[in-house]
Amino acid sequence: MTKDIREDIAWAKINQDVLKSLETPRPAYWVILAVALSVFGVGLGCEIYQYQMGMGVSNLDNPHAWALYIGSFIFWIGMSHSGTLLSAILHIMHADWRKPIYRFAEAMTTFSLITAALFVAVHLGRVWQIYYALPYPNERWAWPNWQSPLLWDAMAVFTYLSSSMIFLYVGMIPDLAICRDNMHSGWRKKLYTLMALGWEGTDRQWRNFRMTYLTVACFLIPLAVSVHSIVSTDFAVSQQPGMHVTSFPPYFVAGALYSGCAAIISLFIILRYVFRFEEYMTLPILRKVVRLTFAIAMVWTYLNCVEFAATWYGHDPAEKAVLVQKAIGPYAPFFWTMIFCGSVVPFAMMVKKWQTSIPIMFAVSLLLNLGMFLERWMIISPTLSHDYWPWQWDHNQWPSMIQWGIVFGSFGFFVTLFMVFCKVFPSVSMYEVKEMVYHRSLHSKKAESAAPEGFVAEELAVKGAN
Amino acid sequence: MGVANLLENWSKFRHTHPVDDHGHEDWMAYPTDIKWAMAIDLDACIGCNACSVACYAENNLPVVGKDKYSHGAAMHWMRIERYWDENEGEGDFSAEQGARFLPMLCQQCDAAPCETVCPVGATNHTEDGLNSQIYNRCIGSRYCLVNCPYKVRYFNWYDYPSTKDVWPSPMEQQLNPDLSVRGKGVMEKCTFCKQRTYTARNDAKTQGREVRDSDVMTACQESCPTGAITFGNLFNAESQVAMKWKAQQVKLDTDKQAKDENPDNGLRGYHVLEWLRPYPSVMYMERVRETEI
Amino acid sequence: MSKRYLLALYNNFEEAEQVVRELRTSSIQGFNAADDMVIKSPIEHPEVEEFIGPKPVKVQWFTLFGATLIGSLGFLWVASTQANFFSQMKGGKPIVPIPPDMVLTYEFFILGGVYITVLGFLVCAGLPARRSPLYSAKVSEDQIGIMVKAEEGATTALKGIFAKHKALEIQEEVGR
Amino acid sequence: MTENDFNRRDFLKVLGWGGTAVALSGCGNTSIQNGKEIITSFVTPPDYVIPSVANYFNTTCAQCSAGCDIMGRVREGRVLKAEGNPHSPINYGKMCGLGQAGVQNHYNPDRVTKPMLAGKEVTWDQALAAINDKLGGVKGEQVAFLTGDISGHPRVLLDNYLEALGSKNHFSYEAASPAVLRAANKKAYGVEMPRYRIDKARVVVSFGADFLGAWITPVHFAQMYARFRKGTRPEGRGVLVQFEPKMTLTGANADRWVGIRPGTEGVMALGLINALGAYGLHIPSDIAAAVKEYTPERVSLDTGVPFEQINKVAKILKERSPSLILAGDAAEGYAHGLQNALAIAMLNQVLGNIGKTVEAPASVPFPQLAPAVGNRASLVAFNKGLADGKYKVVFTYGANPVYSAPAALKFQDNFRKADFKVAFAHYMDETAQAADLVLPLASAMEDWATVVPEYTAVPEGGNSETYVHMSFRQPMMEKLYPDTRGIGDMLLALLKQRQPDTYKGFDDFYSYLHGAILKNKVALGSKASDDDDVFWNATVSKGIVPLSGHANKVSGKLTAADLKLPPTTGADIAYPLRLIPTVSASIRDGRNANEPWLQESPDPLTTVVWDSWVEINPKTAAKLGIKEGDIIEITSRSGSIKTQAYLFPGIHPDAIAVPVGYGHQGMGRYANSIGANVYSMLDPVFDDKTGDLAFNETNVKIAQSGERVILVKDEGAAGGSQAHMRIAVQWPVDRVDYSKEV
Repeated sequence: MTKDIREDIAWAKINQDVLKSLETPRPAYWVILAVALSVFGVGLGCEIYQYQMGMGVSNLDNPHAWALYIGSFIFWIGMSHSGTLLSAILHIMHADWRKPIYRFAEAMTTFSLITAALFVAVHLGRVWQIYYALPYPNERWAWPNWQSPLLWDAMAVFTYLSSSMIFLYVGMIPDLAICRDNMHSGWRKKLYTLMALGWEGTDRQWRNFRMTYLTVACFLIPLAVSVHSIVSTDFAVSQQPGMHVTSFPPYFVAGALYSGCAAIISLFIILRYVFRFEEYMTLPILRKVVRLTFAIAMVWTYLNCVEFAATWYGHDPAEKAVLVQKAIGPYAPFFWTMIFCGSVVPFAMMVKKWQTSIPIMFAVSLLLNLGMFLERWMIISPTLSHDYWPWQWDHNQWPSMIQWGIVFGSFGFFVTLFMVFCKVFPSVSMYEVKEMVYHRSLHSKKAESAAPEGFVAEELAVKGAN
Repeated sequence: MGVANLLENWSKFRHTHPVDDHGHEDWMAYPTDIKWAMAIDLDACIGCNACSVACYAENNLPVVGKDKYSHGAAMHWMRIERYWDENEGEGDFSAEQGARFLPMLCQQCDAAPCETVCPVGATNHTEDGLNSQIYNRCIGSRYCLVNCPYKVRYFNWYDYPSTKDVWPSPMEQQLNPDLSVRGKGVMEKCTFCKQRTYTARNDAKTQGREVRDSDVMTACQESCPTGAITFGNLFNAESQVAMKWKAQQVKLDTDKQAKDENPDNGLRGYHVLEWLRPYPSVMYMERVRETEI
Repeated sequence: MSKRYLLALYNNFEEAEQVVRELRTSSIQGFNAADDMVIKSPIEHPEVEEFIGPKPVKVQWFTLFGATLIGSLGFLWVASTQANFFSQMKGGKPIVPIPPDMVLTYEFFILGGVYITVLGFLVCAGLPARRSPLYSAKVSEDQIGIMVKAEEGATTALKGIFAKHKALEIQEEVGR
Repeated sequence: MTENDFNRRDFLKVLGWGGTAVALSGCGNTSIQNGKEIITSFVTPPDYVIPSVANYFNTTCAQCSAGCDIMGRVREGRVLKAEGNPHSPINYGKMCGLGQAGVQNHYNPDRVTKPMLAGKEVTWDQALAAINDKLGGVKGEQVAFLTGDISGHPRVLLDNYLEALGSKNHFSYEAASPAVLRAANKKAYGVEMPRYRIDKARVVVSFGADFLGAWITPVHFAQMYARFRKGTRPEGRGVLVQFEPKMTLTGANADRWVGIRPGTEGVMALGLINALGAYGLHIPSDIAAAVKEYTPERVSLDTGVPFEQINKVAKILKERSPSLILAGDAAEGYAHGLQNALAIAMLNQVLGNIGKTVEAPASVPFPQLAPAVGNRASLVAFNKGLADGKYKVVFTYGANPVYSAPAALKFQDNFRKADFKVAFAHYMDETAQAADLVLPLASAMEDWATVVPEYTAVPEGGNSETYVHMSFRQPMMEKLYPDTRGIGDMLLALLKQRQPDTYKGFDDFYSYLHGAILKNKVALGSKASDDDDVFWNATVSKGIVPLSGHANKVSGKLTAADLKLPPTTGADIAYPLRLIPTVSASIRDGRNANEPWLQESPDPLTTVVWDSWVEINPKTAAKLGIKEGDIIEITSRSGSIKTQAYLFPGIHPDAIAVPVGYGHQGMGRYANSIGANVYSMLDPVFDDKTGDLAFNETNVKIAQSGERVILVKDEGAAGGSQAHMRIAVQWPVDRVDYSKEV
């Protein structure tokens, strides 16, 4: 038999295992979903109240015109980036270990972008007029102001969101075909049939599919980079000390990938458990993601140092004042927590034993994301509390429970969407896992002995573990 | 059509006005050559707050009350800032030479940081050189406030018209019908009393003459007990403000004034935060103190 | 005269490859290997293109077209809207500022690229489409399918070749 | 019109022209008829009312006693804003924040709108009947009338009413007034309120006179100050030196603010005289002898001012003449306040400023119209009368004694002793609450009146010998509340109860005023032949009626004998700090506390809003471990209050300052229990000579209550720091080339 590959997973079994995830997850799934929904409910309540009363109830004020809303906006956009990293960049690099996990990473991209877009609305003082920001032709010849970084944001986020949605969908078509073939009746059958577009896996379809997937991937990489550098211009283009920083675009992109990878680790662990994906989301893959995350963490740390050093030696008193403010002012606790979570905690990922330890990595990934959330906040509030105009300095501002509520709600919103997606669509790419095992079997057939020893050892160890 | 318009006027649209000290000659949007500007003599300002109260009366500013004031929701378009002489060491102030008062209002910058960042173009440059704020267009992203180095833009954090004790009957009868009362979620700021300047401009236009100083006063200027505030058309060489700017050799579009070039030339005109190059339309004249005493 | 469809399922690509090679070399009356043969596989398998013979891919032309067109249109649109509302000018800034427009043009460029590429994919891959009568769910699972279209007379010969290579199963159906 | 000489004079008194030769013109009563026509509300508006176009009507500001001439901006029958009247010699078209807030006094939601008898709403007839009935049972001297500053025809009617009742008990009470200064001026210059020509002076040395903030007529003085500061005037830029324990707005604008130990202003003045002598200024020998002991060393010991500073001031006074020396609240608020003021006045005398920068004002030709200026001594007298049960029926108008009387005077209890208390009230303030009958006042923007300011300013080209003027107050719009009445109307109604025949001709105060003005139009600058209506309309629309007053003389009348100062006392051990109640430019004595614009406009120096505060010198605070926002309990021998601490560099370490005017109970939604009432804790110490309540004679001790709040103020976290940026820049005068300025 030619299917006797070392990874002795029969293709049919792959189908069964993954399709199972659409049927009966562990009870934990329902718990998570319930919690997420209730958290989202809280956020929704807060938002409705704020809508009624005005932005004041969020404790924003003059000069603290921005705070957690913009911070969360950036945070969620940032989280989206690693999906692209895994699906696009690693795809082009032919890193085949990405295949079992890129699907949910991409879903994460899409949903975190949607969550981010939500904050644009939450943040506006007159959200009911939000359509003024759309370039629709009108009698007054009034168009949005294309010079505003906020509009660049909107454009970039829209492009990114739609593109990655398309990318997610296109990459999912063959799997949708599989679902279609294995579902027997009901609305899902209809849904899959519709979405599979009559995919048959003919050579013609596969040919064009490969080219399309590659092209879109190539577009997504510069797009992802542009998106977060554009988001960084919200601050870099402004005039305020502590925001007007040249190194922001790369800094933001690094931060984005960072928080994204951290999020992937968390979700990886959750999905692995609730959908019993132990055999696909294997620990060696986790290890690879962890190593990647660590590398990015170091890049981020480096860029942080660059920013601080530039400020310090730049001798712009106002900039310096803001930096000092961050370090010893009222925001110091958060600033140092951010440094700790962002630059110290990652070293836990250097310990080989811990790299594959589910609980430790889960904790670490959550800490990393906490750090990244604080980072976004620390870009906004310290500056606004201590900008150019001493008369308006305000060190007593603190987000109200309403503001916090909406921020927490956004997490509920994201998790809800994500969990529903994973239940309705295959969160592991079946056809690509098949490719993976197929190519590995070919590879190991060609050079029985040439298989990397370490890899074998790991794989065995994993088998033992499972 | 847009593209034709664009091609034919490409160079014209890269206009230098209003950064320039003169109106743009081929700028058709200029009925008259008007550039509103102000000069504030800090040596005359006694910090009495009359201008601020006059602004409340003229521009329908809401009184937000203690609690909201403590949350930075004060709406004073015109605020008096009080600074002390500083000795060495943080917060060690000296009152020997009194306090320094600075009336702070929207500087109507000609290269305004707030204008470029508004996503919907709710704040723009008017043809008479003001930094306008279109309440109807504003969606409340508050980017302009974040980017304003003077923090002179004020956001309606609440719906003041419907808030208790802001305009309880019959106080609403005092509201000035010449301008709107802003609702929640809108950014607002000093307009150099647009309702007054526009009337003056139109009157002058109908009479086919230039705007004169006698035509218009801002509310703050009108009330100022020491006449520390001068306001008028910078392009009209006879106007008080133009003469003051000229006397102080203050330029609109520089980040360094004559008095900085040469400290001994006896001048005292400057712009606040001019090194950020927002090119403010308000000239301040330094406070003077006796050396003999 | 009516055509007939045959679908043979195989366990793996090796067997399928041999069948294809034989079919291509064999000169069966009423069967043209170049046009009348379709390989169906559960995974993307580049080698297929080698043994099935040259078939061009045209998606990238859509990409080029879409990216450049939408990109330039995007710029013109932005620039002309700006030129149109000089009533909303920004102090100290040109009415049509190049740097911001470049940022937007860049985004338009990518937007057009992605959208039109996917459009191209649907066009080139002939999707969405009704599935062919001889579709087998096995293909989406783990088997390789070879579907041929031939004259009445050629079917027996084709079946022979399929069987020779131990086809797991051969389906036949009258074409429309 | 009768020819009987007595009746004639009598009639003149009724109209307010008593005590002077008046050329009576025509028979006035026809014009009264006109009056009625004019004030009937229009079905079709007059042709000058164009929708969306504002009309401006001249009137007089009623927010304080300075009597600034203002214009009301009226649109569609509503007054929207107050602007200054450009033709006014007082305010030259300018206004202060307090004046601007007048419209909020008018549109205030907390106004009294109906007569209230014992807390129940009654009609006017019932109310007047009640008064009549109460008055029936009492003798004239058992009736007393407490008012604030009052002048013009309302005062005429008031005096006539009291005379009709046979009462001499008119007490004019102002919680914050320069009463001691008036006495001192009378003694030193021969006039109570001379004209201070700040604009003419080259140096102004002010002993706590807050002439830019709350002193006498601030807007006028601000105008003078602006001229005084102009480097372009021939005398060059004036120099302002301020001696005061707590920095006032004026002190904040001084070239040199000298924090002097409370109560030692007189010592400083004598020390300056002594020092001036040392600089070679001619000082009469007796005076020189009297001040000999005040050597710079001793003075600096007593006042805590370094003697180099004293010499510097003396030097500049010697070199730059004319100068002007002012004595303000801070100097006069002591038991020896008068001596202080006299010592300071002596400085003007020896510097020869009298007649140069201290000018003689003309006095009002019609004494009945002259302002009855308020002081605190009258409150004391009124209180004593109440305590002795002398007054059975009392009226209060324009004063709020229940609120502003120190608790030590037990005024509230004494006030209760009167059987029937009538309050002419705008708000339900403390006094109105304590009254039996509350009569709702029309606002100053709904009412007719004439006003004669105490401080007579002369316009350019006016004859400074004789110029006096009377200002008109006319309604800007229909009454907001039909049941409110102007003070004139009320007094007229009361007079009609007493002397129906004399006043039957006057339907209301308007017709009275109209008739009175027309009766005397020649004296008011018109020709007898002029048409009455033309004259009347012209006069009212001008708003300012120049009168040719009686010239006065000023001269230095002080002798060495007047320069007696008590020895400076050491610190009080039990109560180590000196409490200085400050009168802020906006809230003033508290009568305007219910105008939200004033509550929300930050105090110029501390920028605190919507609350009272206590200013503490950072050194003192450091000693006691007090931080900003600590709730401080301030205790005097007569009471205690709690309020928030503000560390203030502009105050003497031995002193703390709390603004008056806060801590109302009632009055209205914006004033009610905002801050603490510092009046209540003042010690009952009085000026030895004038008997005026000494404001600054209260010693206190302070302690943290343990509570801590975040101060609600405009100032940011940086305090007064500019964070090393060039924001509010200061420049030495010798670096400024005024020849270049316009």
